[in-house]
Amino acid sequence: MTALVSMSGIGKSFPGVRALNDARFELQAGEVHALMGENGAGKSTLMKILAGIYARDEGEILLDGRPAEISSPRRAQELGIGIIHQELNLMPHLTAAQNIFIGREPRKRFGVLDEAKLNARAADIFATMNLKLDPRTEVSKLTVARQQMVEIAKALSHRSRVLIMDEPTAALNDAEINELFAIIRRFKAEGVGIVYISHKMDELKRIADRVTVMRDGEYVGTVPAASTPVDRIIAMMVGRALSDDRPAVPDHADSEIVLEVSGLRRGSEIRDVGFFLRKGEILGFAGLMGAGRTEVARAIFGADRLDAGEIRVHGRKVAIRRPQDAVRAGIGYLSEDRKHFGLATGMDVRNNIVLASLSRFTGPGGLLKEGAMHDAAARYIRQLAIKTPSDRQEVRLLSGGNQQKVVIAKWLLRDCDVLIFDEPTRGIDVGAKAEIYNLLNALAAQGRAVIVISSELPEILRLSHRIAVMCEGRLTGILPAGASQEEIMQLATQRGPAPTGGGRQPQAGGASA
Amino acid sequence: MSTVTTAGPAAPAGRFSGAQHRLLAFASLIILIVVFSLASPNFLQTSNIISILQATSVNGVLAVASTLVIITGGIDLSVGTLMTFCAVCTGVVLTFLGMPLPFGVAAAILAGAASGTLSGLFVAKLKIPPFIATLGMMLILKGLSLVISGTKPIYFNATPGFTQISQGSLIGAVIPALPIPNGVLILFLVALAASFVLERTVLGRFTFALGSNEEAVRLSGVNTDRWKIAVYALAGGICGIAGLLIASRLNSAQPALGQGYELDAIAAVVIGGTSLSGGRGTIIGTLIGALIMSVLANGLRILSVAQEWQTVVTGSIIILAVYTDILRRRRL
Amino acid sequence: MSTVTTAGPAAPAGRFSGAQHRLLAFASLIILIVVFSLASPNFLQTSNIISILQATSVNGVLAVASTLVIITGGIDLSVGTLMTFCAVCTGVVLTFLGMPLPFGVAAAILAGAASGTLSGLFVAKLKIPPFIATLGMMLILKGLSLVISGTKPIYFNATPGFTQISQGSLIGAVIPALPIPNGVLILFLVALAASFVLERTVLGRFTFALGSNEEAVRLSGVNTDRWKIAVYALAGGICGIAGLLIASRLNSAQPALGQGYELDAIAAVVIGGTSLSGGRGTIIGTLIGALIMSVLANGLRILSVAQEWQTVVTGSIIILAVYTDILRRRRL
Amino acid sequence: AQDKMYIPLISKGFQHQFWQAVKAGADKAAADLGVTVTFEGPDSETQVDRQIDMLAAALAKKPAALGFAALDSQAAIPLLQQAKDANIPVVAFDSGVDSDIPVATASTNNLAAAALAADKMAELIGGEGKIALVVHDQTSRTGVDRRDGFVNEIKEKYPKVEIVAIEYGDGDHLKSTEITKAILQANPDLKGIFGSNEGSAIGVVNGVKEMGRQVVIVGYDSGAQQKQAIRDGLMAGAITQNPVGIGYKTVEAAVKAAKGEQVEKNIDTGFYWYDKSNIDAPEIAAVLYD
Ligand SMILES: Nc1ncnc2c1ncn2[C@@H]1O[C@H](COP(=O)(O)OP(=O)(O)OP(=O)(O)O)[C@@H](O)[C@H]1O
Ligand SMILES: Nc1ncnc2c1ncn2[C@@H]1O[C@H](COP(=O)(O)OP(=O)(O)OP(=O)(O)O)[C@@H](O)[C@H]1O
Ligand SMILES: [Mg+2]
Ligand SMILES: [Mg+2]
Repeated sequence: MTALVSMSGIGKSFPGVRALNDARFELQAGEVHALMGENGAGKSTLMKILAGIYARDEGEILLDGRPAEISSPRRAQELGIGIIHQELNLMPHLTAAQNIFIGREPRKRFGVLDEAKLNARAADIFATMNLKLDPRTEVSKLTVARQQMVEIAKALSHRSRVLIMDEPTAALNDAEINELFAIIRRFKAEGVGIVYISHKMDELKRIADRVTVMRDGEYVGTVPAASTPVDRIIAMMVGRALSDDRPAVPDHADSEIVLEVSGLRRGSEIRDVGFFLRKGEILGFAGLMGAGRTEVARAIFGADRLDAGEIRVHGRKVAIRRPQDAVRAGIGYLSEDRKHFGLATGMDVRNNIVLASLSRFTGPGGLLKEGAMHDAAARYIRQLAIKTPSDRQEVRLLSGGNQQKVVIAKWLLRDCDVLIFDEPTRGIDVGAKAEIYNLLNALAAQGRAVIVISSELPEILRLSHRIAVMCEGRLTGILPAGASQEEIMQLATQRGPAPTGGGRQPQAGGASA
Repeated sequence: MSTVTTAGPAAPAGRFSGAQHRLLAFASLIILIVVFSLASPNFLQTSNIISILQATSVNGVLAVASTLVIITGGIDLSVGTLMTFCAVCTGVVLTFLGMPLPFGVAAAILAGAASGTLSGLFVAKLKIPPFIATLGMMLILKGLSLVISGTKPIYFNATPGFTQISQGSLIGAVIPALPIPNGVLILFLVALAASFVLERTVLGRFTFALGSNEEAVRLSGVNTDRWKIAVYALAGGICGIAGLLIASRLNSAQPALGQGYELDAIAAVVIGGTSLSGGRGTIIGTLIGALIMSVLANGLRILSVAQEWQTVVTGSIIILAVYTDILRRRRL
Repeated sequence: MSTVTTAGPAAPAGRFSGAQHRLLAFASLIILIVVFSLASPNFLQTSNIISILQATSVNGVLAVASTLVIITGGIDLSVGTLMTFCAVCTGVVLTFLGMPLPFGVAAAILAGAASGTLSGLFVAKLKIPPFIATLGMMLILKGLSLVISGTKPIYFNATPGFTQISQGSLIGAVIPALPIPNGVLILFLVALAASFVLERTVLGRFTFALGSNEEAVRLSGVNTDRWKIAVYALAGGICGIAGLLIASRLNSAQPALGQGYELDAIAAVVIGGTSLSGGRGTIIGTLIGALIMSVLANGLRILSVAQEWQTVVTGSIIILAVYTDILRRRRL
Repeated sequence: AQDKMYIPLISKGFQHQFWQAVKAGADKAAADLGVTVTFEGPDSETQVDRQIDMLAAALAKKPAALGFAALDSQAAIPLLQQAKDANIPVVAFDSGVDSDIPVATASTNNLAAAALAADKMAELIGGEGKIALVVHDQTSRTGVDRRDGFVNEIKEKYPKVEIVAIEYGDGDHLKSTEITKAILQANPDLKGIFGSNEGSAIGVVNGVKEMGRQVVIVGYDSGAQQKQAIRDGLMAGAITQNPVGIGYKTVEAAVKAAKGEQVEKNIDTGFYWYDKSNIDAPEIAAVLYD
């Protein structure tokens, strides 16, 4: 049978970057075709070309065997190609429903909107997704995760024949991922062709039929998902085998307590959270989306004001009102939302890496030591294998994963005693993930205290020396390393008295799904 | 189910907050009125209230036009001189060509819409920053008004009833006790129409969407350029109405007038709680903002505050009004 | 690793593009000059070139100040009236209090920095949109200038040599063939200093960073407020220098002057390739932008273009210049 | 076309009808005397430096002579000196230039003219009562002279007349209207208002009309609307200078001076009070413009 989509010989260059070179991809109707590759391999670019967002430099695209010119997103829609973007693309001031149907609003006469119908339709879509979300909620009031769900709903609403999902689960928890997969299977049954991009290996086996692997913008190969061992796929991606050995958990019983927080309170998102962290220790924070882990992190870091709570660093009580207080106290925070809270995307890699440490590169008269800055940047570009033409490349032009690495570099350079990583491997490929794991272990070994917030349990289990679990803003327990997934999930869903008040209740509730 | 139920309040919250800082804007307006009333017995009198309303009409209409553009995340510096340009066009049609009134009205609105479309094209197609595109248009229109009018005012004596457009009072004809000038009536009708478009129509939806995240709208397969141009055109048309109002009020098209009016309009918009970064705003807020501006001007004059101090106070109040608005919203 | 090999050229690309649209801005400047030279023999003459430079000095300095603020993603509408306010302060110190020249100079710069700090506080601490904060300051300063000066110009006859600040010519003293007025010299020194600060110092780096993503900078543990205020204060100080220049040029502090100058300054900045959305800009570009503005004004007068048409042409050229700049950048 | 004598006029303003009338006079003279004249002035009478730039550009054109109405004489001295050194005769017009450089001055005395307006106002309100001024500019020479000429005359001669308000409307018709209405609102017993130029005067007329009040309005300059208001009796009368004459005489003198002929140093183009009674008298009609 002729393929639904077949792309061949695709080439695409950006200033200073050959993003795609003779890339190839084929999609059958009714299959889920995973597209794998390291950060910067060219996955998103290839799919953006298919979705009419970028124009290809060379190569041809066939739809149902016929050559197709996909000149614009609109054209792509007309051809039945829908895409869920890796980076969220929503209108924060509009409601969920308004976002989903933007440009396709149900209308009465004279361009008058039918808001009731609009919300009803959105509600229907949410229902099919088993998503408990009021269509009238303003998107800016949603968590990253729920915004991701709105993006998905938007793509579904198009009823496309080709549905591209670029790392749709990066921000989702297991419950939500299960819902998504259920939907994908339904579409598959209806004969929709689905392109699935993800860095989560375990998802391959669960959902994909075939896997196409790319490396450095080139086609590596296509293999059946079921019969191909994961290591083989990884090897295809990174060009080598990865050892995945979990280092033994060191004993910190008698090492100094670096960070101690107690009685942390903030509205309904943080309810009396307290814990301590020892020198050289990695404390994992597990919990469902919206559990309040980011809130705790942001609060400790001084990004949001606290209602109550005490923070001690090296036993000394510190008053943290603003991030700079935290940084001065030796605490660094790596936000889960790099685009808005992590990077000055308009500036180059060098300046983003040194952003938190500029004082160190400032000489007399406020003069900057560009040379030293370059060396520092170059060092981390090497160490983290950040894929960029140079340290002068604008960060917004890097691939999602490489952007994340830049943020990590920034905090490594800042050299804090306490480092809080919020979803450090979100959108990071396996190879890089392994590097980052080793990195975190190394940091701990150097005697730094590390907090890792992650929605991926395997990650928590692999890294943590102790595991703190949160639910609805409360710290429901702290488990030793080697705790089982069941124990964690049990704590993660351990509800307390029903939360009271708070603008963010919808999300908190939604997390119960 | 908990979500949907708890969401009930959450969803309105959006509108609610809007309502609240509209209330607040009201608050600062009321405070001003109270202060002035206590300070001078002459302030709170029907005649003066009507003067204030009438003084609001032109700036109010311009502010409504600016609101639309600002919600898209743009700005329009040309509203003032465009108003004048439209007035001059009406003058040409009515006085030079001696056509009947309706043609003059059409001329003003069409001229406005045309010029707005041009600004829109510059912004949407040529990707020129709105600030610059409309700054250029401001100068171009200013010059053209002088050229077309021969740098002389155009009088409407040949068109009896032209002054009625802003100075007559339909309401007064019905309710003699309430001699609200038509200019004020027109302002409210324009505001009503504009907020209907904003809240209930596709154009309005896109106005907000563009200001919120234009790229996202584009990636949704929407022809953003067309809609943006439409918004600028609509705003231009509304400036045309402002042109009619001022021409009718002065019974002449004064070609040299207009520059500087744009700042009053923008001030009114922002005092009214519309965000200069786009995506958020209301017409009612803008109306209140415009009222605050003219109550302030009128009150200070009635208290015969020295002019130089009037300027100082006005500047301070603008900052203060916007700040209280911000405070209020932060509370939420 | 193909990417890394292609990296070589890409790296400069960043700076390169900058250089290129600086070149381009040059291009449109050169085109203007050529056109005017061909059109009139009187244009390309030392005396006229000097008066063009002289005419650029004030707007140029104001534009440099605006550039700093605009790169942070803000805007400063108060530069014009702040300039006047500073001139008046100098007048008070030199003429009313009869102090020696240096005090007058200090007064202008300090007054500027102080007012800039205030604007900065409004923007950074009270989170008032720069457009409104500086609009308010524009009015406040306008009023205060009139109050302080007693609505009369303050003359500097009591301070011999005051006119030398802008009208004397140190260069001419050395190279008689090149009687460049000090005002122009000062403009270039200010520009040099400003671009040094922007490109080489930590303040400059944060100026760009704030314009690029303020929240990210804050979450990097940087005291964003302090840096932002610093930028506004610096810009204010530079406006103080502009105040000195214009006062010296007119040998008087004209209290009513200033409003409207902010638009010329902003136009120069944007023509010079600085982005109104912040994060990108150069001083050299701004200088060229300012030159384009004054070459245009002077040239049109030399050609005795009717004044109303001068306005039209100026508006069109502003749009055109910015557009070509955009085109050029898109090419890259 | 360089053989034709070129004479630029640098004025205080451009858009206001008064300056347009001066321009008209200048153009007429240009036609009569076969010379080329250009007329320029800043948007507002506050923009002293813009006027200086215009003067500089004018000099660059190597004119045969130059007409100049200084916004601020002090500021212009260096350039006027340049003109002198280049043997370009300068003819000052309107309120003139306080310097000995101009070979002639075609001016009218704003102070005296405004004083006449004051006399008329006092007379019309019966020598006592509250009056107010709506002035077009707070700092410019014309604005200040017309205000002070009026105010001083009242202070000196009419102790029973009280000036309750002096507001400034930039000569903007609409702004002046609102100002007038506020003044009337604040002073129920106001007897008269003086509008210091066309825009101000028309604003006063509009304001009074809209408030439906009876007050004595004294205007300044002419223009169709002001003339109409006087004919309709809305405005008691107005002062007019002879802007057309100023323009004409300035060019005339400039041409003479350029030819090296003798010119009289002070050409007073005079000012007149006109009202319903004499508005159509030839000598008045001649100096009025539409
Ligand atoms: N707009 C752009 N301009 C310049 N370079 C770009 C642009 N978009 C992508 N690139 C570069 O093209 C390469 C491929 O990027 P792409 O986003 O397709 O990678 P990816 O496979 O999606 O990686 P990730 O898994 O991290 O999302 C990267 O080197 C990236 O830096
Ligand atoms: N960056 C943020 N700014 C403001 N509020 C946030 C932010 N991130 C999350 N929230 C809010 O805090 C509440 C807790 O969500 P949070 O993201 O902290 O949960 P989490 O446990 O960190 O889950 P995850 O980090 O996986 O999203 C949610 O209701 C969400 O609306
Ligand atoms: Mg990607
Ligand atoms: Mg989080």
